[in-house]
Amino acid sequence: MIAHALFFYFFSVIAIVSAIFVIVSRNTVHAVFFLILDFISIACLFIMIGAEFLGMMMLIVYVGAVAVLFLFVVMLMNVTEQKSSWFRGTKKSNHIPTGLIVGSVILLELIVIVGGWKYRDTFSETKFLSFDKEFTNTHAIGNVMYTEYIHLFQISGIILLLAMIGAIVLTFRKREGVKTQSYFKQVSREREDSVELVDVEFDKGVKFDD
Amino acid sequence: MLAIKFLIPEIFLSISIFSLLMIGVFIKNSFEIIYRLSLFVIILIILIILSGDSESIKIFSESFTIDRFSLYSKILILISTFFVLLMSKKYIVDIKNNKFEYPIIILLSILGMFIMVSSNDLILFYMGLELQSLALYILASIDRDNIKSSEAGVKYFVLSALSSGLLLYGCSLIYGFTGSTNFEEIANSKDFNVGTIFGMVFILVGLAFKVSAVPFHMWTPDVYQGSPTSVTSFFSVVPKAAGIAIFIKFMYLPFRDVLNQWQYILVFMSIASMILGAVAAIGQTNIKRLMAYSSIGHIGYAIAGIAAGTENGFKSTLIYISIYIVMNIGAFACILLMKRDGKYVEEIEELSGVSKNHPMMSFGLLIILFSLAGIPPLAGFFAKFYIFMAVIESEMYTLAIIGLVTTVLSAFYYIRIIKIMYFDEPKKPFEKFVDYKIHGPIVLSCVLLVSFFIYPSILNEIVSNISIF
Amino acid sequence: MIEIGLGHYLTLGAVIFSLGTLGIFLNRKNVIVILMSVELILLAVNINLVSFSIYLQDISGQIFTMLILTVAAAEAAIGLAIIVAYYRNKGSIRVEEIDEMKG
Amino acid sequence: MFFDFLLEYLSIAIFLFIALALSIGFIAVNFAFSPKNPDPEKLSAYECGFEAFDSARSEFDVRFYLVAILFIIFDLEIAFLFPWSVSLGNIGLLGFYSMMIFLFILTIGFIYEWKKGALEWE
Repeated sequence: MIAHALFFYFFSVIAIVSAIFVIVSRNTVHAVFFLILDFISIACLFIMIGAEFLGMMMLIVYVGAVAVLFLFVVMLMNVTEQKSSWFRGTKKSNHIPTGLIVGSVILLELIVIVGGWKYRDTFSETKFLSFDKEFTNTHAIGNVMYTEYIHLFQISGIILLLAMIGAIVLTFRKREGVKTQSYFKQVSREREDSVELVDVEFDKGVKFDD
Repeated sequence: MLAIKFLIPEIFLSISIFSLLMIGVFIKNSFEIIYRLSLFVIILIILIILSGDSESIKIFSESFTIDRFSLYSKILILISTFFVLLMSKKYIVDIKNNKFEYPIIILLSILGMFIMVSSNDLILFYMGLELQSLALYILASIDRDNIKSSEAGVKYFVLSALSSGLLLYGCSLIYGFTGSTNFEEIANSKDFNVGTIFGMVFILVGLAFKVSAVPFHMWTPDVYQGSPTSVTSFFSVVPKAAGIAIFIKFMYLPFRDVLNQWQYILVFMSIASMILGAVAAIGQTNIKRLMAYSSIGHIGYAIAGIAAGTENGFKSTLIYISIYIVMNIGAFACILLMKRDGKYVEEIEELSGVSKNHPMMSFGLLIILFSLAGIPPLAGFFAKFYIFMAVIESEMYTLAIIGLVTTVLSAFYYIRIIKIMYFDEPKKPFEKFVDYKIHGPIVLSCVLLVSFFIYPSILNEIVSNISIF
Repeated sequence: MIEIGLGHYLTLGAVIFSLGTLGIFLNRKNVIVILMSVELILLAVNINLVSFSIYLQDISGQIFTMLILTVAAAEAAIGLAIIVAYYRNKGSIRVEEIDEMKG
Repeated sequence: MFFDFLLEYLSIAIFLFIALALSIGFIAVNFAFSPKNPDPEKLSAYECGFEAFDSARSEFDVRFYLVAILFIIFDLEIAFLFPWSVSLGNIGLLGFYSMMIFLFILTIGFIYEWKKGALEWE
């Protein structure tokens, strides 16, 4: 019981504080870092309360992909509002970079969650939680996702397709006049269509490229 | 596996989207062929739906309904998409936006609307809504080299994503407090506590955003003005039809027992939309912006019908939205004719004296504007008439009176346009061209609007067979 | 305080939800932060759904969460694409400069 | 139980511990014993003798972004494959084909992206 309370407060306080920092931090890169921290905290909570698969998926999808996408776009537009990223200011007190703070908190969270795994079973003493030990969370999702909820699953595929189309329609530009090496063309060249034997008449020469 | 039989329209639509995408990407300069094929696909789906039987059935553990209500909404969506796509071709080509993805994205958005209007479950509803909205975000900013279009995209995206978030939060509360995502089961869970009411309010806010009802309308004028006109005409009809349909479904299915809770919210939204639509449109100079305020006002009337809370109420809303679609398609077809010196113009001033040079077009626009203003005996009058009947039936006299007053007020700015068209100094004529793809919808819309009073019972008959329960 | 139940998780969700909403309205800086606030709102929704799903012993809440994750990723992709397109035209993504249209 | 968990990963844990200790140790030793005489000239950027013209973080190409989007989508695909592979035994033929349709839809998108040339690095 106490273990559950401790874990809950630990992760949720970090989540709330980092959510505050997401909306107030002046530097967009820092905001993305805090967003990552927020997602990791909530993912840890999910893992502890028995939704392991979703917690992991949150790490994969949000931290692994969406946050990276955010960082890419921030870089693309150069909207960060400070000159040098790592060492700000000249005074020694300002030397602690945000990335380091976020990184250490994430490390701390991971230590807590790995170390605290053995207390997880005591969580189910609370009325709120009860895990089925034989039947993992991933199984439970897999058993219904592809049969009972097949329509939702396919629609999500179509949504992803739409996202691809949209991203290309809105941002992709074909560059004209760029000279590139095409391996395929290079390899499939035949002797017949590239070499020509010409009988050169005396004193006339050969004319190229007409 | 029996389910597939009932899903033929959706499956056919998805398969044709995939094939069109492949055809489009493998053939060079494929806009023309994809455009024609997608019109063809739309007609085919209309035929498929009409030839199928219209029994009510629920599939996928009761999460997907096929009934007269959803079929009617689908037909409405398809027909309006067909005409919008038909008339916007010249415009798309003229502004050099003839990417083959354009019709495909429109098809994807109507797939989302199909799912949305058929949904009987919060999860399915959300997926349909998102499929629709994601496609609409792309459409709003499809003219990506135009700063206005991309700005419209940003505004629409930010506000719409916020509203999806609010709606979703409401869905999560409803799911938690009733223990189910199914509409029927939500309706049957008798203990509607504070959590559920909160969830309902959040869902209402999200829905109001999507149909642009006051006080969640702020995106509408900017998005209408900024998007390419072809997209604006799509925005002003098709998502409105789908949005109103799902609005009705939410109010009459999961929340039918808490009528007293949502009725006043809806009355407020309706009154505010009608007033804003009438007042804010007066000072507008851009015709697309004016149409945005006009659509806000019309949505106010449509919501008034839902707010009545009776069977006649939602039926009058269905009639209203059908007639609204006819009027708006005609109006936007006229706007698509406003081309001078190779450029499309959008200011109302440009219409001055247009009756001298283009008597037919201005006569058509005259009929459509009169109908939008609700002047008898045009169809727009009947649409408002049914709404007021339903409202008075449920003894909401204040709403009816305010509706009448705003009708008179809003007639002012429609008539102002007519005055500009007929009595102001003529300007240089617009480019003259005859394109049945644009003139056809105008003529059709005018004929429907004028002749509606002869047989109003045809539409009434169709609508009266619809029931949600 | 010690006995952690559904209410605690819902409160956490509500706090993050309101922070996300606040972020959208307070933000005057750039549009990307608004997008991040939307992600915060979706995160709050996920917290709600997962805790309800565990409380009710009903898997459909978790399925919903998984689909929301998918949709959120697609939404982020499209939203950022729109922002990139806007940035190319305007050269800035400051919120107060999004004012090409007025009336 | 916790000890079992640790024993299983003992070798990796030791390896990780040594790696961490060594890397932190080297940095710490460096930090402790290196001479520190800060000077504004020493801290300023050296760029062919000029002051730095620009921020080091320059804008980069939009194609990175397109690749990232593709990455997200296939990331999600893999996330959906996990529960599918875990419970493939229970969900029968319908579950199998359901995933095939899903993969088919994403493959359509992939072909589209490929033919559009969005993956080419010119």
